[in-house]
Amino acid sequence: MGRDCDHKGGFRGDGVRDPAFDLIFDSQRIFRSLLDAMANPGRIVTLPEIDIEPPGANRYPLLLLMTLLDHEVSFCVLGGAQTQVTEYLKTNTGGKESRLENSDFILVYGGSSHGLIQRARVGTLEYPDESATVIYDAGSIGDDRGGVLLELSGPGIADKRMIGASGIEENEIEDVLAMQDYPLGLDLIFSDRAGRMVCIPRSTTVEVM
Amino acid sequence: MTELSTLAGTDSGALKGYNFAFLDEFTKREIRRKILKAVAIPGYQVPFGSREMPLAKGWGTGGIQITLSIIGRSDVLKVIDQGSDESVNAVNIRNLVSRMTGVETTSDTGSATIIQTRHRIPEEALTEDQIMVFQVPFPEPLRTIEPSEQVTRRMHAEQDYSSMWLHLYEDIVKHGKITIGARYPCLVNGRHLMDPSPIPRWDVPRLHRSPVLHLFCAGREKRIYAVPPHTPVEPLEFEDYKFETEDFSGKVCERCGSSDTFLDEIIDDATGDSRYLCSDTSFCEKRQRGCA
Amino acid sequence: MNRDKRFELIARANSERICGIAERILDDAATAVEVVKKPVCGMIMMRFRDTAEKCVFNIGEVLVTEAEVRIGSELGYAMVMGRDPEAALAGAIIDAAVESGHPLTPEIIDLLRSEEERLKEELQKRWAEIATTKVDFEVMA
Amino acid sequence: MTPAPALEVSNLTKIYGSRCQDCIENTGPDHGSNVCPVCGSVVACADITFDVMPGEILGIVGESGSGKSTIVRCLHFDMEPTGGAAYLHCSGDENIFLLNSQRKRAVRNQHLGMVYQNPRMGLRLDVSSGGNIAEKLLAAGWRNVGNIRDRGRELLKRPEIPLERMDEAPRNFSGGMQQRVQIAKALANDPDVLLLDELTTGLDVSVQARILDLIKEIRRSTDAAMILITHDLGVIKLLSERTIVLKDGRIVEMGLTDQILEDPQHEYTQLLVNSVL
Amino acid sequence: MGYVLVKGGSEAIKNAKALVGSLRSAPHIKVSQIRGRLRLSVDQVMGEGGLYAPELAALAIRQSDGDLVAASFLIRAYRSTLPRIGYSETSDTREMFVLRRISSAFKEIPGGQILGPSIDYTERLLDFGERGAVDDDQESGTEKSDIPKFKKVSDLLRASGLLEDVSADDETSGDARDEPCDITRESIRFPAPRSARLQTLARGETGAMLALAYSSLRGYGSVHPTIAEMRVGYVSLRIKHPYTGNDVSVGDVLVTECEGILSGVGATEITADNRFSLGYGLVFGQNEKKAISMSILDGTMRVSEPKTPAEDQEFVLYHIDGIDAMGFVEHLKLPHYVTFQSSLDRIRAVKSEEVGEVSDD
Repeated sequence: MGRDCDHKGGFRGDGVRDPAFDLIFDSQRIFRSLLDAMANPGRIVTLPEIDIEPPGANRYPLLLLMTLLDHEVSFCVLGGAQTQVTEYLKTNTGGKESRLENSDFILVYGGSSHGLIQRARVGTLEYPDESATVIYDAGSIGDDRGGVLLELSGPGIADKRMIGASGIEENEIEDVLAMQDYPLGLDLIFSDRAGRMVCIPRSTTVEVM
Repeated sequence: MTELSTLAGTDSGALKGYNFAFLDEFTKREIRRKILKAVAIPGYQVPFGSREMPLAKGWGTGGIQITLSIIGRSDVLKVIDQGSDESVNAVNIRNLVSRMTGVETTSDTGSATIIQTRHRIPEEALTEDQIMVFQVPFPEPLRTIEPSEQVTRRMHAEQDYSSMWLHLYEDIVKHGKITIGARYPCLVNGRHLMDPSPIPRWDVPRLHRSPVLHLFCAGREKRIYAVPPHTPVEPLEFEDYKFETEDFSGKVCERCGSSDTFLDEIIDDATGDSRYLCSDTSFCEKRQRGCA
Repeated sequence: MNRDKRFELIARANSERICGIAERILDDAATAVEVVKKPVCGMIMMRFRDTAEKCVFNIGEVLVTEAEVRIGSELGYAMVMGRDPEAALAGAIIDAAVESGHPLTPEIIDLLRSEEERLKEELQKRWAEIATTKVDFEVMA
Repeated sequence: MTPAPALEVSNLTKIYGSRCQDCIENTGPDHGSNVCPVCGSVVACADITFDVMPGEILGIVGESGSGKSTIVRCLHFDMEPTGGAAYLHCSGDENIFLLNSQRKRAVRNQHLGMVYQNPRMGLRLDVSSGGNIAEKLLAAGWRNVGNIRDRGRELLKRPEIPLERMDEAPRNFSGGMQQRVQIAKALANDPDVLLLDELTTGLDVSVQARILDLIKEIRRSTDAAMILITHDLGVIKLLSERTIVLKDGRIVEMGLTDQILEDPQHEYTQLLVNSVL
Repeated sequence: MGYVLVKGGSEAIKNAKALVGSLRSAPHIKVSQIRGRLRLSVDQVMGEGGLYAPELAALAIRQSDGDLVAASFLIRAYRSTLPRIGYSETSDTREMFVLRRISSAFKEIPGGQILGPSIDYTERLLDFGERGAVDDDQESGTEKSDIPKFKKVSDLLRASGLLEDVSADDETSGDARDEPCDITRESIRFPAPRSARLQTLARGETGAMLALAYSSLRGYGSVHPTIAEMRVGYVSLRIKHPYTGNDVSVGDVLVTECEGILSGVGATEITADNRFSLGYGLVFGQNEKKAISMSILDGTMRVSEPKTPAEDQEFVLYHIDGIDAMGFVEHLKLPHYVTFQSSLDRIRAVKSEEVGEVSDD
């Protein structure tokens, strides 16, 4: 993970941020939703309503990234309005755009990376945390029409949980599952158009139904 | 007062003011990202860039960084040390968080959303809406048998815990028992060996498949780790030499009369005899009032 | 005097003198000063290159205060070492004033020039003292 | 149908240093050196290919610096080879050199046993003898102290370690006795492959004899494939069916031990055999 | 009555703090007096606190009643509340305004040996005379003269081929990564990159570093450097101007630099190509013993197979931070009733059983 050393814009303040997003309190609320979802894989958590105005994109995955990114981490966007979304995130977070294989966060539109996800970082046995977190722009969570139906078990789940997500392709899930080699692997977040979100960390055992 | 000083904000105390929850927003972000990774890999110690806090290292600088990074205005905070809300360390930390955030504090376990603790888990059953934050002096369970960080990191990477098992075996050979007091090593999610922080053995089984999210942080050693809800946490034990909790059989709390809680042993000034009182003071008071 | 030189002199100048002249600009009803960035006390991580292996490393941070203002369409910026919000703000005001052609400009330039002279003399005097501790081995032998 | 080899090694190579493309070509017995004249790298061993059958003892003989220890150290994952592959019959058809470190450790714990020349390498001298054996068993998942101690006694009895000294640390033992504890430890998990690196070097002749008898006994009673590294042709003659002769990091001769000793083909082997006889 | 004491914590804390005040038996000292008369204490606190701010360091020394580690800790904690505005341009000690500069390797060095402000060469007798603030007996150097820049002894040695030659882009030297580590932002990893080692040493505790460096000199190690050059002086803090994009100077920072020629026997002997190598020390303020100790520890930690404490990177870097060490040692004063109870339980359990051979049936 590199750091910001060429202070573009000199020693002055940050760029112009989306005014709807409160750096302190919105970040905190969204983080807590995310923590709840990550600690309870498969639990559907609803994000707070914050009226940011990203260019032509579902705002919820971007809210997550605005909470997680800063100049110390890197990200990349696959599919969708790639260029505008990337610019929006750079201005609003200071996060660095980087190649997929170096990215800490990956945002995937269209429910599939078409195999590209296999190049994402899964960490090392010494440092398994140095792996990517992948956010999928999902159609609707709790609904598996045209999407996937998954059975989850493992830490954070008392017994088993079923979760459906439309707009996510089964091939994509198969690709990700092929990469999971605990403790190495990817941590997934599905974020839908209605502000619902579900997390599937690598510790979760997933069965595609 | 000059116009310059007004504009500079020197008279308004702007420079003296602290950010909500003390830490700057970038620090919180880093810690939050590390917390999420810790949750995704239960029991694995995530390195982070610990900051200096206005508390001496060793006095809960790790726990407080977690608490300040996750806390929001609607949270209700409880802080305990040795089970007590009124211990000097607990008072100090509670005051600091309260001054820096204005959040409500409580000694009632049931109404807290975040519980920061040193050395104990409250006796009262916790619920899935609560988060436990542990102050950790030594995050590395293998440190007692191996001083080098490079080596212990490799041992975790390879799940090479035979030297810890050997340590227990030798203990049994020498003493007829496993003699580890607090900091009892546990295997989390069947993969990573974890130091549950210096909670007594009494509290170790209560981590196993608990409905609560447990976050652990060592400030001086710069490590964050987690036990999500419903996660297997198994103390190392043999089929024929089982893990044992502290034995309080035949002892009861002098105040509330309970015989199923962890007890503090107190030497009586006058007689020199041992007396016993609940370590969890808030729970003890509830029992006395007949509420628990 | 270019902007870089001006920045450096403002940073090192006697802060009372800088503040004095900045107050006069603020008092001037014809000049509107807009604070773009309130004085912020912060740190700059200082970097050196070691001479053994030429490795760049962070030695530690230096406490500084910076501020930014606007006069008309011109921005002004200043940074001073230490915790001195008034000096930083005053410096930014002076910087913007010169840039926007404020009537006090000649006076500001004069002030900075005289500060430059003073600083130089102080340094030379200091060096003259230090030079007396130079060891002349030839003489000693 | 002949049984499958317990271990197959192909083209095992280990080079120390910066390496250049001519390293292998410019070293070896024909050049009388394992140091590359171009880049100064040391070719500890190159193109080592062999297999071992279950229950067989394969000897590897050569002078010091010929690369023989490098081979077993690579097989035991004590060092990383520069190239080549090794397949363990019991652990599937994956090249064990390419496994991640977690899997390598599992293979080592379950399928391999190693006896080093110096007991300090293979034993924890301050942990009891029983504990040393327990460590191997614990690594393989044993979780019953009673069973572990039973197994420990059984293993220590074989090399005639007095059982009353089971809970004593090997630091107090003689060199020969330490070596016998090390052998007991290496056998703890019934390894499929047992690696023996100069296990009698530096011991008194009488002590040596006892240890060699022990190895013979192990061959009779187990099905482990053994690789015996030594510079001593006498040991080879006594124990191994087949032998590899190594010089400057290369195999110069490989065959049945009797044949090699009676009718050495390679010049170097002839020298070796004649100097002993 | 431990129980009651714990309940009464808040009140006792207040009184304990008040009592400290009552032990301060002399009138209040001004921060400017501390800054002006205890300048070496101020320098030490800035170095160990990791923040160059003389005014705040002086304030911290006063607040901590002269406990320098406690003062450094106040500085570190304050530091956590400040935003990081950015990184400076890379400074070079060749540009230093020199106050003091000596070499123990050569009698004559180009530019000369300059003793500067130092009591190194005077007798250590307690002075009961309550001398005045400034000694005025010095010739007042009114003559103006141009301020020289001094060539580095190490550059001269390097030019004559006596020193390891490392180029900045050589991957085997220094950091392979272009961006130096920042240990205040990420936790250190081992083997630690050079930039992380130097940063940790630069903010290390003077006494701890002194002890470890001494251990290596004395016999637990073999590094015995010769000081090629030690200089004390001011170096500009330079940043990129936000509008012009040029390097500009904000002010001057006092530092002490030490370059030690590592010519001991053993691990840090003459390099393969028959040259010397350098151990490097650079610290905030005038703190010569720390700069020298740093150069020694920089040398000792290069050993690939450490045999002594000073050669072991983990040992050195994990144990020289004064604030970490103080915090952890002092935390022993906190209650440990629960953990101690847990240990008591075990020892009683062991005692109550017949200790002997494990039951083997």
